[in-house]
Amino acid sequence: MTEFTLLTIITEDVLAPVIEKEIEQLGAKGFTLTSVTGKHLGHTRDNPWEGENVKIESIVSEETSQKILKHLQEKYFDRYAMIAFSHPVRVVRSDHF
Amino acid sequence: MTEFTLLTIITEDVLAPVIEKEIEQLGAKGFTLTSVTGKHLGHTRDNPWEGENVKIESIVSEETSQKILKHLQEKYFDRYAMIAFSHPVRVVRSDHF
Amino acid sequence: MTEFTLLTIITEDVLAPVIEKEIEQLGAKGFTLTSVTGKHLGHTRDNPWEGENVKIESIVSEETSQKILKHLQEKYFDRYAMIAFSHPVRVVRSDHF
Amino acid sequence: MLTSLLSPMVLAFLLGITAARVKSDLKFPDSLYQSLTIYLLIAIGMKGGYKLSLASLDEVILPAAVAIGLCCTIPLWTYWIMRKAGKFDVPNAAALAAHYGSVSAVTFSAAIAFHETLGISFEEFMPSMLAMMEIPAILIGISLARINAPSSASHSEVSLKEIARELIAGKSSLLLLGFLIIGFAVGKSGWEQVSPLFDTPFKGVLTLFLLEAGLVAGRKLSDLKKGGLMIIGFGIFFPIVHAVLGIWLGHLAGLSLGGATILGVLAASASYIAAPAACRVALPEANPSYYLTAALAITFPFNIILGIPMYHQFAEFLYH
Amino acid sequence: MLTSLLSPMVLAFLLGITAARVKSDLKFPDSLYQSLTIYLLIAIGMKGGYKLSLASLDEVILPAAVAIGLCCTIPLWTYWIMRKAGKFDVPNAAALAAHYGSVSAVTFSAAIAFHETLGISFEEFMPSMLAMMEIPAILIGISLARINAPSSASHSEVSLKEIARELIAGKSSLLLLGFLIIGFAVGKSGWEQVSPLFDTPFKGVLTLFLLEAGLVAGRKLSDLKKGGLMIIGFGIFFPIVHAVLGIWLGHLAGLSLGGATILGVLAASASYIAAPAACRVALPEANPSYYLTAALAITFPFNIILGIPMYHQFAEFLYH
Amino acid sequence: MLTSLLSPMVLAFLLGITAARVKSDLKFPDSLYQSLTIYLLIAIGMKGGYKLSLASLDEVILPAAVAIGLCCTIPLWTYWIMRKAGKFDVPNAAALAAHYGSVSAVTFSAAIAFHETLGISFEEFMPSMLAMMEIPAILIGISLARINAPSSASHSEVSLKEIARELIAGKSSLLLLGFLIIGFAVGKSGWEQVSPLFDTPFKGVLTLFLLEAGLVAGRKLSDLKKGGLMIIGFGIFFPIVHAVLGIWLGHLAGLSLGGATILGVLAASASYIAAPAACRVALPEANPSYYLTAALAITFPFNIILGIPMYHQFAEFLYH
Ligand SMILES: Nc1ncnc2c1ncn2[C@@H]1O[C@H](COP(=O)(O)O)[C@@H](O)[C@H]1O
Ligand SMILES: Nc1ncnc2c1ncn2[C@@H]1O[C@H](COP(=O)(O)O)[C@@H](O)[C@H]1O
Ligand SMILES: Nc1ncnc2c1ncn2[C@@H]1O[C@H](COP(=O)(O)O)[C@@H](O)[C@H]1O
Ligand code: NA
Ligand code: NA
Ligand code: NA
Repeated sequence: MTEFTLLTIITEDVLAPVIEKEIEQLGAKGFTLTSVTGKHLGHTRDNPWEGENVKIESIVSEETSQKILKHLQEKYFDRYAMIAFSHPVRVVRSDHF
Repeated sequence: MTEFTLLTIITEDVLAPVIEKEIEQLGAKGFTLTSVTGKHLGHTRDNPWEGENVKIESIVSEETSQKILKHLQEKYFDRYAMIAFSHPVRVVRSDHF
Repeated sequence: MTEFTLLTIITEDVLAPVIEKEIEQLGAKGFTLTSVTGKHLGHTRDNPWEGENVKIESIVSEETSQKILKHLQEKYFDRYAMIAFSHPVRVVRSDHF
Repeated sequence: MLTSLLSPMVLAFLLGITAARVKSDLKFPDSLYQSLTIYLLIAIGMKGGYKLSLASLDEVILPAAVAIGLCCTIPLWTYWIMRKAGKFDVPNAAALAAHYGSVSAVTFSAAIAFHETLGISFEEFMPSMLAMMEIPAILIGISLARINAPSSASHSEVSLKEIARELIAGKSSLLLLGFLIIGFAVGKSGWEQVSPLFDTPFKGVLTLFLLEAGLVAGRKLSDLKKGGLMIIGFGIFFPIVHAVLGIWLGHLAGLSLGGATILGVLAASASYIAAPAACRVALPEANPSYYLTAALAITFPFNIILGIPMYHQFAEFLYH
Repeated sequence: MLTSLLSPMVLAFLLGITAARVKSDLKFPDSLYQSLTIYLLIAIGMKGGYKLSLASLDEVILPAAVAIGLCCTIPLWTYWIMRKAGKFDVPNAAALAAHYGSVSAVTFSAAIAFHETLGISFEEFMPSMLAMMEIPAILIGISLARINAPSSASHSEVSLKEIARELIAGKSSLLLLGFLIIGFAVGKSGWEQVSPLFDTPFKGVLTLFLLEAGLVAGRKLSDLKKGGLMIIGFGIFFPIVHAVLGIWLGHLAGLSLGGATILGVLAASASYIAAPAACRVALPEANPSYYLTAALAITFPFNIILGIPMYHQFAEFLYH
Repeated sequence: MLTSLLSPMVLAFLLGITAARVKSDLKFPDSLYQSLTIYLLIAIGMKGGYKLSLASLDEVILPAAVAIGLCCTIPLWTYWIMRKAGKFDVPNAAALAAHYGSVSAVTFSAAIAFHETLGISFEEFMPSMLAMMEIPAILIGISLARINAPSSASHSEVSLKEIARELIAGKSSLLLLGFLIIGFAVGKSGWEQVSPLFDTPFKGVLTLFLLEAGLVAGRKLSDLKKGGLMIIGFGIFFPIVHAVLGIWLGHLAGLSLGGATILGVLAASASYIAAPAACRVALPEANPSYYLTAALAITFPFNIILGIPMYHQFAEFLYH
């Protein structure tokens, strides 16, 4: 078993298509998407009129993770509802990621 | 990148509104909600007649995490379907959490 | 708080019933299921005509985790869309898992 | 009776039970279940409100008094019998009392469809009885648990006032009462604007809903063992007694044969939308295996398949 | 006017607002909301296309010119007034301009239902105006922001062409335009095959949709404070001015009283499907609290409850 | 033929394909797709059952024998041709055989709508043929793979009996067969209770479903390259051959022109609900790119747009 990084991004659902494309360009070979709702400091995102959130999870090398985080920070963090975090995971087929 | 704790609570969906309020009172600045189904020792929770589960994830300081876990343990663990666990994550904007 | 392993399996939704049964037989006492969509190397799984994915999460002992991973690797990895990974988590009621 | 058994609704319900027993992968998406529930509550409420606007206060007042009386007293003796004869502890007896005192909108709809199919007339304001009977029994059931609870257990409890507030603002009573008022207010022209959605296809939607209800009831059947023979017995005994009582009181209150039967069905039915949710939050010590199994796997199928035609027979007997 | 207020749609909208204010747990599943949206857009488009196929080019050409004219100029003065009188910064003024220039399919549907209920005739090709007026204003709004933006801000921006492409391929315009064409092509026999789904129950579905709209608008009401008095004022001022203008120009273009009123409603309405999504992506600096609150919590309820009957009064006054 | 191309269903399907090609964000929520599927299967089954109850056994027996014969033999030669001419390996040839032997409920519905629109009568018990033809071919396809597989590959395989059980309890056959029986049992009065939901709006719902089908088929079109010319050729060759055969045998079995055409369509159609799910589990070595592309991106659109009117022409030719 090898160690990779599981990078999680939680953000506005309108951004999902753009972000998917960008993380692929930055080196992610795959990702998994979950529809979620959320709240931060009283601001709720839980209905389709005003917007919901999406959770994008991607298993990448630590290096790619850093690259993606840097990109998100520059382009999105001030202007959109978005958080991102990561932690190490052990994967089985390392050539897959 | 700073380390925080990602606390995950999986419990009955009827409890969601109460728990959200309580973890906010105990110091969580935000959380993310996912609709899930689950099973434990033969007991299935996967339809709206009998109830489904909800996963509440919140990135908090380790201290807040402990406080929330203690609260949940006292108030809910014997009487409701509920599990809770945590692990460290690296986040980017530490002032956000 | 005790350490257990959170094992995550992301795979095709048609497989979900079989895998649930098998991980229970291999020692998992419970699991949680989330409907997700995903993409890997250009191959998208995001609609009910062609199939979506399911995320199965189970908190187990490290030993059980290894046993399940071995089983999945033998039976499914070549032939189905499937990834699996794990990381340690701290749980509260250790007799529960 | 055969006519009733051979209705599309009852057959769809039986198909649902069968599907669950043979472990079919047939499953309604949650949002379909929720959408059907929203539809049924709006449709029942709105038609009832419109019909209520055509009735005179005189006609309604006595049946309404009887309906309120029923749903406030049923939980009392249900609790008492469950404690004494059933040997249930306080929270479980109270939860069962809440469920049997409250009512089931789907059982009600099946009774309406039964009468319409057989061409038996009934007071069309009956949905307003449904709306009135939903909440009081739940509050009474929860109060019974509070009053009889050992004082130590109350430390983290939700206040009764809070529960009352949540029940009244809860989706089922909000939709029922809200659309009862809307139906009352809009008059004939308003009703005709929406009846192609909320009236014409009603029985078809009910058929869908009962298919799903059958799927869930069928899965619950495997819990019968856990509940025990006791639960099966009570799950049939209470509806019969309550139906007889409801029909008899409905007769006294001047309802027609059809109206009295439907009041009997309301008394006989057990809630499985509002009551389980409220009890889960307010009476966590009560075991859902008891109240859900009783309401969902015994009383509900019993009423849908055998109860309604039986109650109708009884009403025939009483009225002729 | 009372007739209008007592329609099932308006009452369902008010019930939704009430439910949100009393913090009811009533919630439509997302997929129900999306399904209702798909239904409404298809139904509006298809009926409009079919009716358009019955009209002559002569009848349509002038009203179409006026409609395009309106949706291309409304964003210009809205932007200007928001900048000068409202003191909004460039992105916020531009986003508001995009919203008020574009149109709301649900407000349009409510206006149609209003006219049908009162038995007032109107040009049945009006849905084609709705389809034409949706996108141009959004592009103009976004362009206004680009032109007036300090050049430094443009580093990571999506190109206008890309936005135009996405808007035209976007679900609301694709369904509206696509089914406008389909309705136009299929003729009477084709339309009659699908009208039991897309026409007969339309007002019932609209009632459901407005219940959900009320839930969301009601929740948004708590944001009014953040938006401030300014937003409330503009949210009522703009629709009135645009409605008057639309009705007057519709009159000049030869529309009937009903047709002109509906054009006025289109001008008065603010988009909350296509515009918010486009602005969120293309104008991230604009604050949704402003444009969503204005469009959803002020202009939308105002039009549904008071605006439509008022605009009708004004048209009556102008035409007689 | 133009009439057929200009039906709302076919145009909605083309719009869906277009939307997918221009990368529209139009997307049906999953639960809407699932709800529409449940609706279609119930509606087809129930109406078919009701009509079957009006037919005599004599009329049904020969067509039923032909239908069973077709769905049991089609997979045999399909497998053989795919192996020999197509050079496909065992699992892929078997999976294709399963798909082409089984049937598509939506293609069937489109054929029904085609005939109703043109006013051509047909035996109304045809849905019972659909129900019979769904499963056998899938089991035969999977058996072919088992028989011809190198013995080593079988270590972790699901047993054929288990697969048969799952197919019969599977949602599509359970709903079709279940409601066929319900429709058969309820008679005229029962059918009329639910026909406002399951019959009147049927073509509208089919239009919605074909829009979604077009979206998926359109996206699949980009996989044509992977499948290769071979797949395109077979995807058009098989339905034509099977249709001709079905119509000819239907003629011999005494079906009317319309009935024979519909039997031809059933033979020509390829499953994309039950078969893909079953093959994915039972034949994991088969590549979905082949069978899904063939069934979904070639045969399905071909049948909907060109096939049905062509087969009708052929039947006209055969019968006159
Ligand atoms: N502390 C947190 N823990 C978990 N999720 C969070 C937290 N803060 C924010 N989120 C999620 O991230 C989304 C965007 O947050 P924000 O950028 O603060 O608007 C929220 O809607 C939540 O879904
Ligand atoms: N070992 C486990 N791994 C993952 N999820 C679990 C596990 N045990 C329980 N759960 C989830 O927690 C819910 C409540 O569990 P319980 O409190 O045991 O009824 C279940 O319905 C599952 O969704
Ligand atoms: N690098 C990755 N990160 C996150 N999820 C992934 C990754 N690769 C694959 N997946 C998920 O696993 C599913 C199956 O992948 P595959 O077996 O490659 O077809 C995909 O559809 C995704 O949902
Ligand atoms: Na009752
Ligand atoms: Na406008
Ligand atoms: Na076939």
